[in-house]
Amino acid sequence: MNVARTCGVAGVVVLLAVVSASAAISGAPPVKGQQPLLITNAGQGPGAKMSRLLVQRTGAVADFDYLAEPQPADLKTKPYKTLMVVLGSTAKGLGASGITIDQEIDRLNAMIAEAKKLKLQIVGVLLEGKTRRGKPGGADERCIDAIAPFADYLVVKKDGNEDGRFDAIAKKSGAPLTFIDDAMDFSEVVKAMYAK
Amino acid sequence: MNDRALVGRRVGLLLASLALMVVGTKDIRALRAYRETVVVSEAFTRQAPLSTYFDGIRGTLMDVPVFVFDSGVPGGSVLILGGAHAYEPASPVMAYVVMENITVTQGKVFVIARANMSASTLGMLGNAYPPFFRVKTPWGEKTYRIGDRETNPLEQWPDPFTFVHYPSAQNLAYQDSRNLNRTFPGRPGGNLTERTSFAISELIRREQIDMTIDVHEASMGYPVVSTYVCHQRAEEMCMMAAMILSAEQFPMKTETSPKSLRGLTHREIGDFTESFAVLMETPEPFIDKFVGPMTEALMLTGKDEFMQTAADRGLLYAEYDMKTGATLDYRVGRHLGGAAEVIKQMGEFYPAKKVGVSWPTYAAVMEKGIGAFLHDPAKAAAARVFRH
Amino acid sequence: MILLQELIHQTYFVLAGLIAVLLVTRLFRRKSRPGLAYDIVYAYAIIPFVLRALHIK
Amino acid sequence: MSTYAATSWTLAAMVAAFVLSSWRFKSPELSMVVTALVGALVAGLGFPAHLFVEGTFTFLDLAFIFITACIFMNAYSEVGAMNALVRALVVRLHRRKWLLLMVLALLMLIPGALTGAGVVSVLVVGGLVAAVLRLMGLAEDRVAAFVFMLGILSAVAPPINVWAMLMAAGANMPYVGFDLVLLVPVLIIAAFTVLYLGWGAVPQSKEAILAGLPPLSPKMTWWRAAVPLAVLLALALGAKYAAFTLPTIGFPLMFLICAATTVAIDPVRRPVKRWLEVVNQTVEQVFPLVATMVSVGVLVNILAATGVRGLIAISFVALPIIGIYATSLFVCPLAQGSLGFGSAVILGTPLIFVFNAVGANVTVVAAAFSMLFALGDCLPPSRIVGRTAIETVGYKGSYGSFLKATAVPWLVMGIVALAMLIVPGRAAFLVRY
Repeated sequence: MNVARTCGVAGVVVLLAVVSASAAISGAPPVKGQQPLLITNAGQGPGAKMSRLLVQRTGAVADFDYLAEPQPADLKTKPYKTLMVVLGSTAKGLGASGITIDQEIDRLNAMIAEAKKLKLQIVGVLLEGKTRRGKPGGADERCIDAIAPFADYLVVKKDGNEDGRFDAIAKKSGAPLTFIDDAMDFSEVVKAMYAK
Repeated sequence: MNDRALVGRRVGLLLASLALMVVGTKDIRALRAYRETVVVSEAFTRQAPLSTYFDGIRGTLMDVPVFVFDSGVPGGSVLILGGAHAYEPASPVMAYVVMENITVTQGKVFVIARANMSASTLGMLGNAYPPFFRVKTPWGEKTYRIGDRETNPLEQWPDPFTFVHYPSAQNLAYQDSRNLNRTFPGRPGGNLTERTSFAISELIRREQIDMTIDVHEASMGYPVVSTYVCHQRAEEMCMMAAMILSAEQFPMKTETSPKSLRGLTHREIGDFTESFAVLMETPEPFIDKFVGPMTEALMLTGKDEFMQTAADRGLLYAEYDMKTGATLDYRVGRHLGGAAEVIKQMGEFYPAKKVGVSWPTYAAVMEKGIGAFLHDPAKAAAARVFRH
Repeated sequence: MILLQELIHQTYFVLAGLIAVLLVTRLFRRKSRPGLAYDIVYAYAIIPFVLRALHIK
Repeated sequence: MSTYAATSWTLAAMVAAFVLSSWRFKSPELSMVVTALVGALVAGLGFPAHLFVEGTFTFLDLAFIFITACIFMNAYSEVGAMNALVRALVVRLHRRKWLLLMVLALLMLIPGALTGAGVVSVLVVGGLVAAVLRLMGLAEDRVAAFVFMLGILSAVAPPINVWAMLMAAGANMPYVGFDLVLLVPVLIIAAFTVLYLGWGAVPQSKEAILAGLPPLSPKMTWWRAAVPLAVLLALALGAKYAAFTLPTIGFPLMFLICAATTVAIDPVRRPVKRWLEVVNQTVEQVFPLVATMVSVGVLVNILAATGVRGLIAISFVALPIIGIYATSLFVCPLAQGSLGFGSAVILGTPLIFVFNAVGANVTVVAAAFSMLFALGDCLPPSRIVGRTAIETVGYKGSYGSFLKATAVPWLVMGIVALAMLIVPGRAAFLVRY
């Protein structure tokens, strides 16, 4: 199965190359990323796993992990240098089948406090754009509040910034802000971040 | 009024009521009796009743045909499950367009177009749905049924007062006992809907189906519209497919099936079979409760003023413009494109499970309309025409 | 179990028919609400019971 | 003409038709159907025979439940079991007025809690409760108000709350986690209702009360009286907790089994003819309810077909959240009055998504809306629980005087529901999965 999987991955890399030929990145140039990299999410949406998939397929990052719900202690299990937090709550599963957003925000606050203490580079990513934007007070917006103002670098799918929210956050925090047209373009950002 | 006149009046009213029953059930009887026709493509190899896989539904309306399109070349297998919810018409129509146009070069494709046949013979209670809709084709009109979400009480009645899902014992609404997408993985000794789910699960197990694609439509006020919902084993394929579709064809989201919402195909087929379980939702204004008059035109075009208000107030989870609406072509096109991409991704991730398959693309359907891809049963070879 | 369930299923159709019969007899022989308005209401209220009993809807 | 203009015009015509026909026919059922037909005509649908016939099926299962529940209870009264229970309650708890009232309130909550229909509570135990309340010195209007309030509270109470269930089904969320968040407010409001309506009531002497009751039928012992109720409880609990080993019986058949049990425990062995009379009387008694279910189904179907349903829904759902807070105490009950349980599907489900979008705990929100909808069960056109309460209790005063007696507990329930809606986070601790 591993051989098969490798072949599959190779195929997708070719496809990615074709798609990325028309990639569109704008705003601030990508900042330098560090390793080991920990990829996680805010809100349990699918974005972090999508990012993991893209990071994996670029082949640019040798040492990275993915954790769905890291607690502060998890940030110390390895000498991580960069924490990539993909923003966005899950839309599937309301009530008993969904997440409790209050608990999730508490976890995120604790995680960010620990990351700051450990002086990790925090990269906030809104990979799915306006799909994971919502009304004030909604789960998506609260996740953004919990992470984005503390990020050292922000990558946002352009249609997620139609109201200028990320411009305002970046202006206040001074974090560079890079825009991508499509989620697929994130591969190019990762390649640039981790170019040797 | 004397007694005789009184009796006469009451008899008269009773007769009027009977007359109303006769006139008022014309469409109801027609909906129950009407059978759709499908002209299968040359890739068709065989069909078998669903009861082949579980005898417990034999002789019932749920014993629907399973159509097989087998290339004969080793590869993966896919099941397209249409019509689990019969009030979501783009779902069976997508399955029909597939059946009429499919070519298979590797692996095999199974299609069930009307997974809940019973539901498709029932008008949606309290929702005033028209019983039929017609699709224009170059050779005339093709008529399809619009059914209900749930199994017809003529086949399954009464409901329990709360539906207890098997085997999780999770409580769901009482009418979900007739909802095919709440009764998976099914129960061999259960109600008819549960037995149908079990039969489909058995088909998936026995035929070793690699990927099951359950085709649905969603109201636009539902956050999971325009989305793949995938079992966690299939999530990476869905994510990749969603990103590629969003970049190249149409906006598509992806969500992973929540582990504590039970009975749905994307959870239970993934848990109880080896198959990758994928469910697709497309935007269907007809299903929302805040739309205007319930007409066939609304179902076909999706153009609605109230829906525009909802869009303007930020209540919708998909792009909406009343001028373009959400046409049946668009919705069926999305499903055709969505299914093709996720199948392709399965082949990329697992080359041994590759299925070489093609059918009309999203772009082709948007350009020509689905009518261009539906064939005239009168001119087709009899062996390729099925009533359904 | 399936047989028992089918038996219950059919019992309900019989029940629908019995209720329809009861309503029709009340249309003609009731003691309360004798007016025209309720004659009309009785006449149409039987519709779903009759059609269900006949397996039409 | 725009859809807004056309549907507004249809709505206006339907309101006018309802007012006129209510005045002319004095039958809310017929008025609903006339309203539906006028709506169809104004909207250009002509005479919609298909929509009419199909609409009669919308709430058919509820009509079945009402008929069979009533058959059971009338049989139960016929054998003297009800009388035996009333006597037992009076003898044991006569001196403890508040305890007795609380026991009656709990008794009222059970049938509706199990079936999800407040009418069932009113029909099944409303008569018994009313008899005891009267003996405890409550005025007639208060007796009716008590039976009504506990009736709607029973429908809200867990385990079965049909509104919450329908909202959950529409929003694809499991019907899980609702038990406490429904039970606690229901008990608080029930306790308030008991205190408010029972205040100042002076019971007659025990002897006077017992003398006023029908004589106890010979051989009717408490255990005989308990058997049919025990069977009902066993069947209901079995359906929920042994769902995989028992076939689905459904409520109508359950009530008929209980009715048959009642006939079996009858110490007097009444002839079949007498039982037929009981059934016929029951059908006449329950007919307005059955007809209401049939008629409201027709109305709901036409509201959907003409787009008036959409107009009502979009006008409410598209309000800013603050507007929803401000109007829901009126809109939700009125929607329930005209749409029945359809209110939960038409307004409830979209509202779940609206509140979810602003991060509210949707389980609390659904619970709150279910309470707001329940309040509408005394409002026209259907006013289903209100009418049943009045008829079961035998209240002779005007409907308006009944509403007046109900007003305070009704408002308290509305305020509790609104509070849950406005600060759902405060009640979130009651949501246990």
